[in-house]
Amino acid sequence: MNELMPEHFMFLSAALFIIGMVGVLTRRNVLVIFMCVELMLTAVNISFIGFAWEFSQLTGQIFALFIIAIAAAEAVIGLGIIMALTRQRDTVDIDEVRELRQ
Amino acid sequence: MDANLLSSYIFAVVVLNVLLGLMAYMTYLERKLMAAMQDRVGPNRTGPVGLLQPIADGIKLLVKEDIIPKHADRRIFLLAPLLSFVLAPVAAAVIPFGDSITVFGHEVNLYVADINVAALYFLAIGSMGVYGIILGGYASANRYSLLGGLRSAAQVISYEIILGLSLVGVFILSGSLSLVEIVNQQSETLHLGPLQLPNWFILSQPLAFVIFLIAAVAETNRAPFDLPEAETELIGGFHTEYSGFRFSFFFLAEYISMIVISLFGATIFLGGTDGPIRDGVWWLALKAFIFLFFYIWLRTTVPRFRYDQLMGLAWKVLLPLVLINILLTGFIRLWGLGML
Amino acid sequence: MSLEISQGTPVEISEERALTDSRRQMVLNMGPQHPSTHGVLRVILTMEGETIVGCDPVLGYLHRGVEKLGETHRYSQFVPWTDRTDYVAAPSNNLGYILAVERLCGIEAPERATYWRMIMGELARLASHLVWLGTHALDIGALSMSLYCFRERELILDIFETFCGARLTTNMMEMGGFSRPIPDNLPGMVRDFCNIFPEKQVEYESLLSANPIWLSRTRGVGVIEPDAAISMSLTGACLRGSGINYDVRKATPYLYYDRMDFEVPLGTRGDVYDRYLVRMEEMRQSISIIEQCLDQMPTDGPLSLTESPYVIPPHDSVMKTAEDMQRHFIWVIKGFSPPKGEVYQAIEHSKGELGYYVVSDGTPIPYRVRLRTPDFVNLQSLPYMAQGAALADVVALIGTIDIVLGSVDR
Amino acid sequence: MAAEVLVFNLLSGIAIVSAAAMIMMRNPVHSAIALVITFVNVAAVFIMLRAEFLAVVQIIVYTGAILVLILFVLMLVNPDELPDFHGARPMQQIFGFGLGIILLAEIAVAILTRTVVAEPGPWTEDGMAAVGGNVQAIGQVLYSGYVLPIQATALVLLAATIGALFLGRPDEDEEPTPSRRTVATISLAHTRGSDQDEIPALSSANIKHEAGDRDLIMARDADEFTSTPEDDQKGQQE
Repeated sequence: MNELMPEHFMFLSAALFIIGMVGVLTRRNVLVIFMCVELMLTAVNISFIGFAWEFSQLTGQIFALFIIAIAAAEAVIGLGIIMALTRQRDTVDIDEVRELRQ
Repeated sequence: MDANLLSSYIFAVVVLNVLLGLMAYMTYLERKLMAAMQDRVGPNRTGPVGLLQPIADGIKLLVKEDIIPKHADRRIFLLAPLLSFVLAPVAAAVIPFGDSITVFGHEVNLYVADINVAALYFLAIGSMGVYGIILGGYASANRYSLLGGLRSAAQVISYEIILGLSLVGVFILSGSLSLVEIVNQQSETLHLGPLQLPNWFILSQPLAFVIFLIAAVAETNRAPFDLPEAETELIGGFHTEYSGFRFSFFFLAEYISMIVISLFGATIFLGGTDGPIRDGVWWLALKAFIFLFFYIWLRTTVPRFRYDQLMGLAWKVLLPLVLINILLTGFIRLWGLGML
Repeated sequence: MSLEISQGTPVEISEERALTDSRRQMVLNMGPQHPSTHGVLRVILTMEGETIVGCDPVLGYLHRGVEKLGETHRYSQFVPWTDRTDYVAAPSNNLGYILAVERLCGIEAPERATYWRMIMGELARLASHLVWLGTHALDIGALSMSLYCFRERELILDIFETFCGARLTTNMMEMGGFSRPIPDNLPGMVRDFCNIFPEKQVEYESLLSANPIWLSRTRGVGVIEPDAAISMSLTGACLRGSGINYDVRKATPYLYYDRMDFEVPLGTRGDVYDRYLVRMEEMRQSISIIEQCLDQMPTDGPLSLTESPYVIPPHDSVMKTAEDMQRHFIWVIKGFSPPKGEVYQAIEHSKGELGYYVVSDGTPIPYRVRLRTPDFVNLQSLPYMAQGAALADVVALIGTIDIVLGSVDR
Repeated sequence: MAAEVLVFNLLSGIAIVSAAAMIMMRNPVHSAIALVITFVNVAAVFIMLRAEFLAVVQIIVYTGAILVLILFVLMLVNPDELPDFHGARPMQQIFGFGLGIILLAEIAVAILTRTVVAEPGPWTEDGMAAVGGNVQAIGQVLYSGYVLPIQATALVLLAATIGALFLGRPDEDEEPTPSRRTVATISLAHTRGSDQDEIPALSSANIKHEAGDRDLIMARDADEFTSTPEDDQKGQQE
């Protein structure tokens, strides 16, 4: 592999996505879970941009742009919910928040 | 390695060193100017008219004890000032200091990098700069520092938006994010009837310039927006617990970012190296000096905002204004250019 | 009329609510080493975000037992101690104490000395207000004001120095007048100051009154309702800023204030800005009082009582007559003994009503000396004003009360 | 090995290590810093993949805004008082890591055995340079073919802003501030009670106008503008 191949960024993307996923599954702090979700979104962006580069297209970059915009919206709402949660329940432990389940 | 890249590296080193030297004398300039405005003498004991004062201060800060609070988050406490200090001069890489000159038969560009997204790069580095402050405030294990960090986070995010949006009008008119391109466009002459004006964006975007000026002061945490430090309320805010050279890193980072944002503003709005006679880096220096003088003047004159007033100013006054400015500029760009 | 301050009123809080409140609140210890607490005041703030929900001033870090010292020193020996209570306006403190003791002894200083006492008292008021203005503005962030104010204060301190040799702790007043002559250039210095100062004051106001940031930081902040001001026994600008007309100089005139033509400014809203305006106007009135004193004052005449047993005899008669020499000896060695009795003498200090309560049991040492320092009393309005204010307002509020910790802690 | 690959491997190596550190760190603030390092490295990878604009946007949006917000929230929630979050339940941990490894293996197999085939588009390095650069190229594509999605994104952002405002509003059950602010006054110079309109008539000689639309009332006498409590009672009886 003497030059940059699609496999490179695909492995990077996969690795980051899976690390993010493992984080979501194993951590209990809702803020860390939140960060893991952001990491997963970024991992997807790497794929998009990588394929755009591979095939000299811009569609992938456009998609990544949309993803970043949506991630920003998600962050705003997510942090708003976390703030409301800590104000009401005084916890950021995901296991202690069972209200939606019951 | 090709010669172009090498000359870029060399120029980067030159810019960095000039910035560091300037920054040292920026503190001297500030103290002397403030002293003149406040009816006192200012530093005058170290060297002729106090000219060696910055060096003496530097030595003093370097040899002082480096105190780390017992309950501090040690790693972050050590990292934060470095982060601030390293990121501050990096933004200067995209500022064009003039056209290319010829040194030893090589053509050397007077900018470190002409990248396609230079203006956005500048904003990105600025938004990273807040980490030093917010982490320093967090790691000190001091409530005043924590409050300083919190205030800083809110303030920088708010004013970052204003700062970015105030530039959008310029981008619409210039059609480019590259600072080299923006400077080139401003060096043209604008014919307004009998008047021959330089095509500086301050003339076509006066509102954006004013808003940029305000946001730039807030972005660098200077009076009257110095709430993260606010020595009379938060006793220094995020750097309350720092001493010695770690404190000096924060201190220097603030001054470097002042100089860099002044250069940036002079480049975007005041035509950069463009001047009435003999274009060159001296014009840029003069314009940046006007910015810096304004900074110091402001500090000696006005009281400090309160936190809610600061946020209110950003979201209720500046944001609508800057959006209106973008809207108007868009209209003029679409339909109004023929009339001019 | 019912006066009610809900400071101590219990508020029903459910247990759950109290729990979450305590988790959301943060206790911030402001002082005693804090640049804006004007010395060593300590304020324990309970905050929710940047909003103050509780404010608890802690005093006593500068307590030196001045009142107790008064019970162990002879009457004239206590005068230097009064310098050290409110050290930014030392002549006013001297004046209050000396007036109290003079009233106890039933003596009155000659006319010329009384005029000079008024001039010094008003200069002390100006000196104190200048410190207040400089530090208050500095707390709010106007950096240059403090330097401008201290520039003018220097002139006043020069006058003090010419008059008595000391600048800060003046120990200026004496029983029965002044024993030292007035320097010839002193009236000229005071006149010069009165000519210079009004221009400078316009300069201050152009920096502050017209500044939108200053207005937004002071207007509507720290409102004291008139009733609350009365029920907290506030005096001085804190009271008059709320619109209550009480000035000791008008209400119970001492010295020759009944001969003076001056007005007492009253605020209309009772906020920080009103108190600022009141104090600025007081400075103008002080200048006018000083000028009137200089105009009305007899150019010569005795500066001190000579015959009274409570007054130290003049220097040349001590050297010439045996009686005066004996009197001088006793006065210095034993001190004078006022008749038995008690007296409360209040003067309008720059910060409010400064009262000295002196009890004499007929010995050369007072039985009891009590100081009613205005800023100690005014300080209790801090928790009232701080309720619901922002952290940044607290420094403005401490500034607006105009405290000097030497006087608060005594 | 080409320099490009070396740089790529270095960047992605740091990104992966710090991402792993992010989920391992006990202190959430440390996690956030690790994530910052990951994001900066990912932005550098973007630049290598000819996406300068997205690299900068990535830094501005992710590290400059989202992570600062997360840090802000982290600081508001005092970490000392919170229980230890790191240790998930053992079952959860085993399941999580197991699933991760299986998924990684699956993707690795997929990447190594399959080849993606597609038509190369026009936006090579030269193609982008022809229109002025990456920003201009993205602009052309975005505003010619994706107008509707942009509008939709804008709507989503607007909705998110409104939602955040709604979530962040102060509690409704906030206790009203004690009513100590509405007390009757006994000073004539002051407006009486909560009835702000009723200002007693003052002769203009007594009023001194001050900056900031304020008046000072100048009392010449100790008895002016002050009513004694007896006066007040008389007034009420009448």
